[in-house]
Amino acid sequence: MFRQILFTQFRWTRTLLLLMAVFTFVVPTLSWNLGGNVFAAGLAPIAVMNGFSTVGPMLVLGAWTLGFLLVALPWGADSQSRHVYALSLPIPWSQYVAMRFGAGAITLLVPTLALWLGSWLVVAMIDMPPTLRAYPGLLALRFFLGTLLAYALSFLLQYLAGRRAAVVLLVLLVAVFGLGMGLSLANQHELLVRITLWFIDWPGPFSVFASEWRLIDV
Amino acid sequence: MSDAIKIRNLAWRAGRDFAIRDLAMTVPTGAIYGFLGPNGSGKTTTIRLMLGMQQASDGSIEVLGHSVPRQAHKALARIGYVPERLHLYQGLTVEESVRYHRAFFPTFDATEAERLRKRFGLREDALVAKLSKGEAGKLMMLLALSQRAELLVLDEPTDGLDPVIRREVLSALVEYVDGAKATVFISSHLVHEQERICDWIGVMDGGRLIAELPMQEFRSGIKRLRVHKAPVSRDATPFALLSRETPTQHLEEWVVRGWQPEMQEWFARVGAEVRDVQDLDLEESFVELLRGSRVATTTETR
Amino acid sequence: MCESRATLPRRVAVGVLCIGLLGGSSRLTAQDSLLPARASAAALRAELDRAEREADSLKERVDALASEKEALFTGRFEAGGRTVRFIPGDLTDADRRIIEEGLTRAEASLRARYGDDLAPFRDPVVWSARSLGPNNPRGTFLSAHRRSNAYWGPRDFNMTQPTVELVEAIALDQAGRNLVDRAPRISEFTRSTLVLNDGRRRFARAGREMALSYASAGRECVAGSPAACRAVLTLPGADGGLSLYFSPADYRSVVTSGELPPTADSAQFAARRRCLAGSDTACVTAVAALSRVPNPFSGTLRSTAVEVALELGGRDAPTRLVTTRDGSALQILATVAGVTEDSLVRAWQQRVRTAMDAESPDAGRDGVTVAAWSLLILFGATRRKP
Amino acid sequence: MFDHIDPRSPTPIYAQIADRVRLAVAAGDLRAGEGLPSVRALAGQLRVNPATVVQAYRDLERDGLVEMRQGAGTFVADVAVETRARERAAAAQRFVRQMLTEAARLGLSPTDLRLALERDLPESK
Repeated sequence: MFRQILFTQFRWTRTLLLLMAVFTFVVPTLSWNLGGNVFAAGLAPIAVMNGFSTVGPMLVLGAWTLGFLLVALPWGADSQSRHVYALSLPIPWSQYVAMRFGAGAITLLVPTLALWLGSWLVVAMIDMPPTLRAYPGLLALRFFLGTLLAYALSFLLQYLAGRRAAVVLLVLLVAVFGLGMGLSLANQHELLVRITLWFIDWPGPFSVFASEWRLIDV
Repeated sequence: MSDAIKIRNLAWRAGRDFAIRDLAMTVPTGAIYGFLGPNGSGKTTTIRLMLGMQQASDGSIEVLGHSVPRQAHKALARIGYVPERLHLYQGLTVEESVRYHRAFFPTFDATEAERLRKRFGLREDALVAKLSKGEAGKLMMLLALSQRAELLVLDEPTDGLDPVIRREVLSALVEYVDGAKATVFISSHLVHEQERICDWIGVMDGGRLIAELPMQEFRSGIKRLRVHKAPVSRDATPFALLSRETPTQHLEEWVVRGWQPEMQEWFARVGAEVRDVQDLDLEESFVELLRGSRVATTTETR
Repeated sequence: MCESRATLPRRVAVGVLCIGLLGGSSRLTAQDSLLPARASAAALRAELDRAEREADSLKERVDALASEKEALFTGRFEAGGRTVRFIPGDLTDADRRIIEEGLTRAEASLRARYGDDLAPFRDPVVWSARSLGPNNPRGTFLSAHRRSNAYWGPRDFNMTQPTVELVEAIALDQAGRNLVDRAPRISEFTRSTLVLNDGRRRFARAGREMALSYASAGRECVAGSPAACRAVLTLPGADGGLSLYFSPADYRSVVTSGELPPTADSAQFAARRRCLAGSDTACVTAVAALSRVPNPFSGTLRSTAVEVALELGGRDAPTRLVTTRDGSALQILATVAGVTEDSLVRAWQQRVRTAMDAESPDAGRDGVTVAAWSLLILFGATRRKP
Repeated sequence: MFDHIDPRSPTPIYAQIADRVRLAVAAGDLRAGEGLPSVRALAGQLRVNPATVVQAYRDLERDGLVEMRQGAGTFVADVAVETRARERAAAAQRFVRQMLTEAARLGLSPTDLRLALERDLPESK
């Protein structure tokens, strides 16, 4: 049963997954290119690290895009028949939703693995000083967790509110979040800032995004 | 358990214009139940409520002994459902659709599915999105029949299909019913479709079940009478008068329900004479029944 | 009066006054010993009276100024033995309790490390708190402090007791800043930065800075060379630290980050180009032509050494930090710590490396958090049928 | 044989099926021992409720025209010549009655009918 759910999930999102996998594979390489100093100092860890601070946010953006589309595509397939098929299956609705959720979460592994491979490749090309360590696995895990969270959130919005409301709510959330970030950077004391802080401070839901996504660390 | 479906006091409302009120329905096990009603009378909604896909505001529904919607998934495991519009995933092929469906229904019979697929002439690798309307209908029927379900719920299964495909689909259905001794609940606004197969008839109009009776009774009980010197009053008739028209000056045409030959005497008592008693076919009966119910409703509300 | 604890303006005023009075009386003693004539004694008395009157009026003026300035601070109270002011603040009792607790903790933390010696450097603690109004009826702190003090992000902050930590952190920061401001050599060494709070993270950051540095001294220091660490903790001389921090292998990076003088000739530009293109010999020429080599290490990095020195030095360390004026920064710090320069460098190196090991990133907590949130969200998503 | 089953006719479908069989037996088209189509096959072919076919077969069995053998199917019984003749007469009678009812509705008198019949019957030519 779950295998079939997984199969359909994969069928509906395979193009997206492929594109995302290419993206996440390329990102670590980009970090090495964008790092500057490449020609001067060879492939120095500092170059990768600097580059990563530029491309790191791309990973977060990718996580959100992937998370949202990974819900929207299967939801679209199901809502084509106004969920008649899903509702006529002989399993409780909660079980169906949980299986759909689980299937989506599993497909997240595809871009995660690509990121891991890409990171690993870049790390293998770096001349690492003995005092520093590379964390390709940990970075991939962070990406997975971040994407999972973005996925879970758009999943909630979509399944609770339907398609149009989900888009509206997501935009609203991002707006509030972005505004809060902007205000907090501008040192304004406002309620929005506090809300934003609640979201990104542990154990707030977005704390995984607030921690540092680094390929190289002490 | 002698009733496959038992609905009591069902109530449901959508907006201001449409509501189902106080609906009671009984579908005996083993029956082929024709669920008639014009478009928009609430047939599909009733079916969705019956399968737990929507939540009634009041009343009780029991399907195959399971209370719906609480145990709807248990009932659904034993129900083959064909909705009025294609509900399958467009991006899958016929074969993938069968495999997907099979994974959920414990009693699914893969060999039967393969047999029906060949019989219906469906290609394994055809995309569902590319199927013609008739092929899509056949595929849905194939899935429902291969489930080996105890109850088939078919919502307008042949609506919009060409006669050849309709024949194929209905034949397969009839053969299945004889083999599996299943109960069939089949909704349609195409009356003569139901006429051949059904042994029970429920008629729905404006969110209400206006009649529910065995087919035989339905057909023999509704007659058109030509009445000479018809009485003005229509009170205290031993039958239900559905409509009354005056095509010529001396003759009136009455459509009555629950007619028995002995009732001629009533006319004699009031000084009238029944010149002719005509049988009506199902479609005419159905039309007269709707007309009668609508007249009754408007007089009620007046 | 001169020992009384008071708030900043008052302390400044009182301090000025005390110095003035003490100076006056010492002059008096000197003149007494000369046994002057009566007339000159009367003149002296008159002069003294006048000085006293001047001092009184000065005192009044200073007091007036102080109270005028204090009137600007609407919130003010004693906490942890110290006066805390708010600009301009409406404080609830709940806040006061939190602040008191925070200050008590900060106090305890300082006292444990430096005894009472840091006391003169703690004040003033001035807070900018907001009048909170109906949107914030509990009157809790808004987060301005956290941002302005770079307490941003969950890895920095334990949110279980945010306000207490906030108070603690800021009280300690302020003490560090006050302290280093009074020692010019050290201030130059750390570029005025000294944070006495949340040590481990900054030591780890210092380690990361060195490990990723293009200066070989930094890389070798974290890799274990005490000599390299000593170089890192030394402010460079006239050559911008070229011989101190860098090995010839680093020259290409130095050329990239350094600037050629406006007067550079075409040969120097050509050397630079060839260096960047990969010629090592050209790099030596290009480096020699540079007008300025930026210091590859930050003041924040070096400030961690001050912390180590203060900790090693114990009770009198803050006083020694302010009073020792001679020698290089490293020599001053060794004096503060009461150990040799080499042991100080070694101790610092040890601290950095320990912190680096402890600070390796860990996604365990994130994993648990995300899993918990996802499950909660999933539960919510199953609540409604479409 | 079962070509013109008309679900819209006032005559119930089972009666129509039974009539067809009766007529075929009476005419000798179905001989003793010959099998009738299975209930399932016939229901599928006509797209009627299997119960309807069963009822038709039951009626025929009651009249002694067929035998239903458990598990094997339904077979034409060994019918005496008189029975066949009687069936034919009965079928003719039913047909005429139906015609008369229709005629009455159209306002045709028995005389009109007789004239029309004589004109079309081959012997009268």
